[in-house]
Amino acid sequence: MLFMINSNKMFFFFTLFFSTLISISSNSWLGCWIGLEINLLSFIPLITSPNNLLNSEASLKYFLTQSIAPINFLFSILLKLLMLNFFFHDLFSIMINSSLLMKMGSIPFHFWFPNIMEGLSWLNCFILMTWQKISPLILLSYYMNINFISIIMIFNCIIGVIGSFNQNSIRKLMAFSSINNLGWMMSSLMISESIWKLFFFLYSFLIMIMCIMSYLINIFFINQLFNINLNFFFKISIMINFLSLGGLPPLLGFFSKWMIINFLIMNNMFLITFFFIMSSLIMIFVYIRIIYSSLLSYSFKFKWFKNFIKYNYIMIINFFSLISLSGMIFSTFFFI
Amino acid sequence: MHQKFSICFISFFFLFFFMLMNLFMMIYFIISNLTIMIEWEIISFNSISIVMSILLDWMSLLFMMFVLLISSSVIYWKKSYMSSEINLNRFIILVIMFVLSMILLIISPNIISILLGWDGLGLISYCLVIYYQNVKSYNAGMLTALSNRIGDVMILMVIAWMLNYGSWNYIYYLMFMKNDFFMNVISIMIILAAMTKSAQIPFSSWLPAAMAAPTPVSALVHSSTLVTAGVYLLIRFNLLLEDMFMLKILLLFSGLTMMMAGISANYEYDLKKIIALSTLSQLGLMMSILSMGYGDLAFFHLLTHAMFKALLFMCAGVLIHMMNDNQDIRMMGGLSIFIPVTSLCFNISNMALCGIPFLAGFYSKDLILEVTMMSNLNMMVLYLYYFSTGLTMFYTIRLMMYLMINDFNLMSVYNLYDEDYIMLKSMMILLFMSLISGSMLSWMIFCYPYMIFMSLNMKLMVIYVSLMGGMMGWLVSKMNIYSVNKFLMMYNLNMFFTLMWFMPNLSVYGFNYYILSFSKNLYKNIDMGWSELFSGYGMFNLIKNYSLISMIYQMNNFKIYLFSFVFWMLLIMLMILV
Amino acid sequence: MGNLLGSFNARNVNLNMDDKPTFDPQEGFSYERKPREMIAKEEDLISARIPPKYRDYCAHHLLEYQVCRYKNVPLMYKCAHEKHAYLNCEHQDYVMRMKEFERERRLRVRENRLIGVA
Amino acid sequence: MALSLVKKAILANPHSLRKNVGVFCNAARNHWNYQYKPGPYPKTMAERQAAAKKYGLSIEEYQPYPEEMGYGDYPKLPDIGADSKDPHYPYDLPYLKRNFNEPFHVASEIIGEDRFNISVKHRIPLWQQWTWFLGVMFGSYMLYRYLDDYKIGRPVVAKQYPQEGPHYMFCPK
Repeated sequence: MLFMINSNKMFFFFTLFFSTLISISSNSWLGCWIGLEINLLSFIPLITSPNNLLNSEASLKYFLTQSIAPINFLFSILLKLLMLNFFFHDLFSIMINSSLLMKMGSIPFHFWFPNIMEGLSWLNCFILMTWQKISPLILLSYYMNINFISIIMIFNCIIGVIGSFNQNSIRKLMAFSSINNLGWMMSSLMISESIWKLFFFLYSFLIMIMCIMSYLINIFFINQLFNINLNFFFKISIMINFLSLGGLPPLLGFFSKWMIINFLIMNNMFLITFFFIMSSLIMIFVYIRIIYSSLLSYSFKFKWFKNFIKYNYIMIINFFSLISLSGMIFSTFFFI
Repeated sequence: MHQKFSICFISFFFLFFFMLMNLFMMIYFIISNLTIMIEWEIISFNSISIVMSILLDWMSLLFMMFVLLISSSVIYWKKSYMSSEINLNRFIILVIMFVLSMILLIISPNIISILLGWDGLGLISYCLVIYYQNVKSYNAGMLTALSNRIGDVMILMVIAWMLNYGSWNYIYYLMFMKNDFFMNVISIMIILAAMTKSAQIPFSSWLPAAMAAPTPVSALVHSSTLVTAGVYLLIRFNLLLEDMFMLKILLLFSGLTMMMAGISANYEYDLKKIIALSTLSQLGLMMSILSMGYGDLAFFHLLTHAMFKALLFMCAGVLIHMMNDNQDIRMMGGLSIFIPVTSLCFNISNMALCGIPFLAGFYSKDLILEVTMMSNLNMMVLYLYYFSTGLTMFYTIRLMMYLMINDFNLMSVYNLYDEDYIMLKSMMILLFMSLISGSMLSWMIFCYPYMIFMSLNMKLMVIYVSLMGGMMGWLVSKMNIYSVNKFLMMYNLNMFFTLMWFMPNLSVYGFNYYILSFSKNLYKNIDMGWSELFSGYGMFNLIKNYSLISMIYQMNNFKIYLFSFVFWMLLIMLMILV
Repeated sequence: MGNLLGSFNARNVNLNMDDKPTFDPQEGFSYERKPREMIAKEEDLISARIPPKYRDYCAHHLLEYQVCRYKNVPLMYKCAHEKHAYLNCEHQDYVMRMKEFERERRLRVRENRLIGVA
Repeated sequence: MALSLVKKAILANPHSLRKNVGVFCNAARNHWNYQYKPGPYPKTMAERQAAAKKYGLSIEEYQPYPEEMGYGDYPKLPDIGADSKDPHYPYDLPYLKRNFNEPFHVASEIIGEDRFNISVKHRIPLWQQWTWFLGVMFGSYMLYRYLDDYKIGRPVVAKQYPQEGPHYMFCPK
């Protein structure tokens, strides 16, 4: 955890968090835009590192995309300010929504997202996949074109699944899974913000577990998992958390998805529900491939090479998987 | 094994102590007409409560007392019988678990806890049947387990149906919901479950197959525990079942079971199988008197039968021990000279089985036959009853002639010894019980005695058929090798009777052939065919190809991507402006 | 074997076991019949928890038998006398039912003859 | 190779033998599996002869599976379930009813004694057995239904209870 020592990074973390708070709590679009820009400018120093070329490349790409998105955001809010014509309400909302979709890395402007993820370290990946999505999503909820976003949701799920299907890189895979989950998140946003909060919290919790575990064993590609000789508890933890992320019923990840499915069905959105469920089925297949390689494959293991993990990390990870399992209790009490 | 406090002795002590407790409680309950129901609510939600309940009345206490008495003496007997067994502890634990699940079944008025006991019986009976780990006992165990599984499924479905009433304490609904459609469905399922457990006709093939179990297990299973569970369940449900059409079918089927088992026993040469088939015949008797509405008589016969059947199996075990693990009755003979005490036990239990006066079986069997005669009866059932009574005498006399009178045929060097006092002591307990239990129970449990009034011929009809049966048995035991050729004259008919009306064949090959060939076709055409092409492999390929296409899009130029975004925004702006 | 057939003889007048008599109790008698009387009181039967099935005209013997059983637990055979008395009474009851059956059968035959069916 | 591995392991740490016996077994098994893989499908006569010799069969009884089934040169043995084999023959391995070096049937795991016997021959055909059984059951049921109209009971009327009105004895008052 280098950033705890580096005072620059501490500062930029501070601005990163507060810029999000600025943008989601301001009551004018301009204030939102300011928050987004501060967010961009504080995240770039966090991801650059002088030693790693990939990081620098990623930061440059991030800068380009994330500056174009707020520019268009600014442009469209100004346009809306100038032309107070309710006849074009839909198109304005599409414009604003598009720039926000670009910002959060959703379909159809998601192409930067896996590329940049590929160049980041696991902790930055975690921030990118969770915290950086808060402000665009909240802004989206302020001014949302339901028809447009519904199509985007469905495509998010499909593309997230299809993109992650053939991936070898775990970071890209997680990026696509994040795109998949973005669909769920938008749908929860459509229903109520408290559901979104719960979903987002649980999702970022699961993503955090995955990122921390991959960070601990320093894994970036699936085939690295074949060769690694892991602790039994670690393997079980990977398995439980991946299945939880995929939404296997008794686990925590299913609980959040269940809520959303329940509300979607209550609001008669059957088509969206169908696509969500089908895509999460394939998502589980993708996760099981990772589990399979790490857990069940036997042949290529280095018997003489033992991955050493500090005991307190193991404790933390076991605690995580315990929480993942606690989804059973949550889901028991949810509908009673 | 020869230390003073072996596991057998300790288990014997506790079971016997528990038995005595039950005995005194039973006497108190029966005389003060008392019923105690203990209920503990485990969970309750949405107007459904799952409770663990215990029902203590004289019936459950008496049955428990008999189960415990038999199991305690069988376990004590096992100390000698299984003395060279390496896994004796495992065996004893299995048997005790078996007894415990039977007790759970006996004391529960709740269908869920009945299922616990019922499934426990099924599972542990499987473990006990495959105790001698070879292919034969594996097959027998599988047949036992799967046949009993049908009954388990029926009980499970009863649980599902009883969900409608909000509680699984069936005992409250027997009278109250009698005319409900759901209750009729439930009673049909209960009857089917009881038929599997008590091996009535379509399901009877497992009972002789279960003889692959060690003999003490047979003594326990076929006397008081496993096979009587079905009868006991129907006795508990008797209030509900009165005047049901299904009960008439049960009456016919159990009567046919009685006859089928009696005939097959006459064709059999395996000592244990003869006894198993006689158990089957007696079970048919219990079931049929039960389905005529006399639950207390069925219970009475169940108890007395438990006593002498356990004793019979224990004597058979002693004989098998002495015969160098040989079960063929043609090899045995002249035993009354060599082993008088064991022969005494064997003969007394056999005599009790065919209802020789003043032994245990007489009181129950004679009463059943006379009550049958006194009621308004279908002639077919009357015929089945009396014919089967004759058959009981038939195979009993035949067995006794083979064992006691004929010559000893096994080997020229043999060691028949009657000094195994552990076995003899435990057999003496049951011997005493099979002498007095009929009389004792008939005084004890019939608060309202049955009045029998019939003419001399009717009264003597039992004796007529018994004498005829005994005569036939004596004649058949004289059969020689050339008499067997007579069988070939009606080969198919004889095979029909010998193979228990083809039931073992039909329940194994008769079903499996069709099911397996169907599943082979399914496997070939669906699993390895269309389903593989469309769902497994095909779906994977499809998504993989889509993924490849999406990767091509993914690998585009960054500039083009940014441009396309700007282009999209411009497009929408133009739509606004134009 | 005539006894074995029992109620089979009455099939021609459609009379089976456990049918209820249909004619007037006095029909065919030159004298007035003596009514049967219930000796045991209903309250006693209820307090002794005798099931309704057994509350017939012999219930007073049954009550005595129950009392004896209660006193002699567990040596029930000491109640042989009471049991015998009860069963004798039941026997008399049974004989009476048989007589009623025969009377019913004969009356039916007579009725058929009068209206000329058979 | 496997044997030397095992030997080395035992010498290095005899106490670990019990713990790691699964690993050793697996190593050994993998080795043997590799050796016992069937060869390529025999096309010429000489290849057939070699394959027959390899599996201990004579050339007349040797017959491979069709090539597209992918069993290579593995012989197509007759479909005889273990239950139909002679129980009294002195087999080398009596519990499998198999001799030493005798090739297994391809489906030997599903035609063992504990499974369905594919070559079962009933003395009485199965349909006849069904007919006998069902016929007897149905026949006795019909008889039962028929005799239900001809019940015989004792010649008594219904039991008399005091609450069902006055009952009379057969004597004058």
